Amino acid sequence: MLLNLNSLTPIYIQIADWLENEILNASINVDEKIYSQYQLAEMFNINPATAAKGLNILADEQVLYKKRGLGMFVSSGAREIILEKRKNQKLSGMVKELAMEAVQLNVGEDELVTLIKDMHRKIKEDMK
Amino acid sequence: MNVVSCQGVMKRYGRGNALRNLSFTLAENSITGLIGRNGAGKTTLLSIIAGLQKQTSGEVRVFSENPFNNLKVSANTIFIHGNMTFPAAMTLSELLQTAGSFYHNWNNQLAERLLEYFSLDPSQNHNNLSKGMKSTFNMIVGLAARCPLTIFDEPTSGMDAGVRKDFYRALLKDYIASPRTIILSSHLLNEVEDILEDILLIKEGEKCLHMTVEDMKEYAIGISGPAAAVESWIAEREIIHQQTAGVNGTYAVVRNVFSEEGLERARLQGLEMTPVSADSLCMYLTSKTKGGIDHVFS
Amino acid sequence: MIIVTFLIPIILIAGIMSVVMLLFKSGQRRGFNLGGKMKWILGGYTVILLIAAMLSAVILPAKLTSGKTYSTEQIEQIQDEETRVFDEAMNGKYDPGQTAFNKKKSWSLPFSERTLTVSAPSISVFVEHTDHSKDGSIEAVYYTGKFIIERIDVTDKSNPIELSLAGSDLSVNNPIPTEVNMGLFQAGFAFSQFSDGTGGMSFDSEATFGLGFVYLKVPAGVEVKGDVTYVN
Amino acid sequence: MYLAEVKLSNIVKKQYSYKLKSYSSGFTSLIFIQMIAILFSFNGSSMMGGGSETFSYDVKYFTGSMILVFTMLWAFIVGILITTKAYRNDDYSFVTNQAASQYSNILFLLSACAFAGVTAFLSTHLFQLIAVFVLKDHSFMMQQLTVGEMLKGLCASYLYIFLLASIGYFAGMLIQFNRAFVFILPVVIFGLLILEGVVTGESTMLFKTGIFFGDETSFVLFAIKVIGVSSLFYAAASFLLRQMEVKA
Repeated sequence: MLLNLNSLTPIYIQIADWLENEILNASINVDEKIYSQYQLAEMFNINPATAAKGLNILADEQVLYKKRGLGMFVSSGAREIILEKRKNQKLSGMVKELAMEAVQLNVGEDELVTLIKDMHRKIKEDMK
Repeated sequence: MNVVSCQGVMKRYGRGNALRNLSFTLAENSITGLIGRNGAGKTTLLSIIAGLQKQTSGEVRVFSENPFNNLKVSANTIFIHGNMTFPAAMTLSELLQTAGSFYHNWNNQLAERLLEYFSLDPSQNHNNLSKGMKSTFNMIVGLAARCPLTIFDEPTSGMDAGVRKDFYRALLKDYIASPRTIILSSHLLNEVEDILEDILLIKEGEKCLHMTVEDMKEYAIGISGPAAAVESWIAEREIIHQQTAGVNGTYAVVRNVFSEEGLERARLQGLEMTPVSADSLCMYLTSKTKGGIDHVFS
Repeated sequence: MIIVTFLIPIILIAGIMSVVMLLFKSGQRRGFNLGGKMKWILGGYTVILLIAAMLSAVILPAKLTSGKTYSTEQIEQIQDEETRVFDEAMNGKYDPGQTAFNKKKSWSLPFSERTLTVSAPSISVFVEHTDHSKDGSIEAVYYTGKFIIERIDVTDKSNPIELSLAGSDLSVNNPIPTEVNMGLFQAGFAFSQFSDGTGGMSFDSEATFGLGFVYLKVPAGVEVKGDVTYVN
Repeated sequence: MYLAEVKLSNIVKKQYSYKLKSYSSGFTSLIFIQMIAILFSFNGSSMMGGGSETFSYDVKYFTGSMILVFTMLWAFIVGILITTKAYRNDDYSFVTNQAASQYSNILFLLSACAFAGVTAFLSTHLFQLIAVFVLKDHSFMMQQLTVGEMLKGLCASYLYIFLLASIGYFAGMLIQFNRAFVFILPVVIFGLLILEGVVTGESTMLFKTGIFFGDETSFVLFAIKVIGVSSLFYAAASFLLRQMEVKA
């Protein structure tokens, strides 16, 4: 993955997102050691302090836990925490933007729901 | 521990002041970007930190010592700058060898591999190098010295884009391999911002901002929309920059002190909120007037 | 005048300075790419100089005019001794064992006349009568004092007088003029400053030309006419 | 954070060997100058002749003085040159401070002058060797020196050369301190000489300065004079250096 350095999202958030994805798609499993700030810095060509900030966000959310002197490891409930967070924050945020856009475009409530339902069905079919 | 600390530093040249009342500290093992326009006093400040020049007043401490004419500071600091000279009579490999004799942590293998990577002929004389190649060589010396305090003043001047990219990558990798305190001065922030931890922004010899890069990205917010709406919104706020945009439109940059709800309401009023990149913010903060170049023509 | 005398060294110094600066700077700043070759150039130069110094130590002594040098006191002594011997001879007393004058050339001339007329316009002639056993020949010896230039003995360089006997007339003529071009290697001022005698910056330019005379041994019965001095 | 502890003597040593390498091209000018001096020496420093009717002579003095004087001038210029910004700033590309720069400069001048002194001495022999082959109609004689005189002379040559280097170093530092000295120094020196000449009818100032060293027949006193005066110049130069900064 390449970071989008010009994106509105801060780099450390992008790092945290990327790590979450790695956990979700099981590249890193529970109780496995996650990348260090230096590895991340090298991978993404960023300052290690920025990378550390991304790691610390996940640690604060208890996706990761620290082992003194050994680094950070994936918590047992990591997947659930991430999914929950994404549902709450990301999804509701996106829905909000979607709704605002719909209001501006004069799209009715039913029409919007239908659009969402269709898209949901289509993606599910594609993934199969 | 603070590697560098400055308290009320002032430097006077003749009648003008190159630095005024500058105070800041730099922590150990960090990469700080010293950003400012040409003539802001970057080189003067770095010269004082490196012990080449003496401040007119104020206190400077490097490794808890006064850096001017200080052998210990000199031995633990390397200052790579544009006016750096090496004797023409010596070949590059002789120069590397000499550098190795001076610097305690010198990594000769790194120096030789970088020399090879950047296709510099070790038997060549420093004199015969082009401006960009000189910068490249100086940079190699600066990296391989692995000094606890490493200072690069506009290190990439004359380098082509590819070499610049390689340099910043090399700097980061070697920093990770051997953490130290690095100060990197540049007037082009966007080129270096990813590898920086902190930014020290100076304007006309004074400190403007000193914070982490991430904080800086959230420091300000850009608002654009119809002139009247923007004007009313930004009234009584700290305006950093303001310019006209399109017909009857205004783009303004203000301190980001808004809550989520506040921003929400603004959006509903048809105003567009955009983040301000660190690079643009530095440009706005260091410009002479709030309106930029347009001010001249208004 | 003063300004002119100043001008010459100033121009010289300025010239040298600019040459050195040019070389020094071009070597340093521009592509006067000596670098590694420097070692060889400097080493080569030193080796050439060392060889030259060794050669000169070997060759020079052979090439140099071998001459004895005298100190100022010695020169004075020599001069005093010459004067003493010469004065005594003028007073009729010649010491055959003297060492102040050296035999430069001698002639043995067959002679059977009763009188000898000597013409010697510019040189003293001393005459000694020998016993009859030496009848039939005249012995003539040219003695010369020391020629000293710059405290160096150059007596060898001088030519002897010309002597010719025609009948009873003996004429003594001046030697063929000798012209000597001498080159004197002096050590630099830093060397002469601490060597004995001569001061650092002064020159000792004295030349001494020894007297010369002809000593004639004439058989007892021969009468000698002319401007001569009888001795013993 | 590990900080390297350094000793001044150690850095002086490193700066010194760095200077030996980096200033080496300055020696080409020494070779050049000594070659020129050899050519000039052929002129013979003074000539005198004379003689009697039957014996005339012509003496030319060939001395090593010309080579020595040229070498002294070289040292003077080298002294000036190493104070210039380009050379001074080379020190600061690596570890140094003012004391280390100053001491390594003095060490460099000491060794450069030693090399210059020895080559000047050897050049004199080279000249003599060439002279006996080129001037064939001359009879050559040599002022004979004892080994002691030779050694004393060699040391004295070295001291003379070093004295000039010290003067040059001080003059150069003065010029670096304030550019105006480029004009002030020659004007004052030559001005005084000419003024003295005009006022008193003769210029003895330079001569008197010369005999302070040149008329000293005691080698020990001479050495003390040279070392003392040189030290004064270095002390003054180091005072000036302390007022200077390095411009990056």
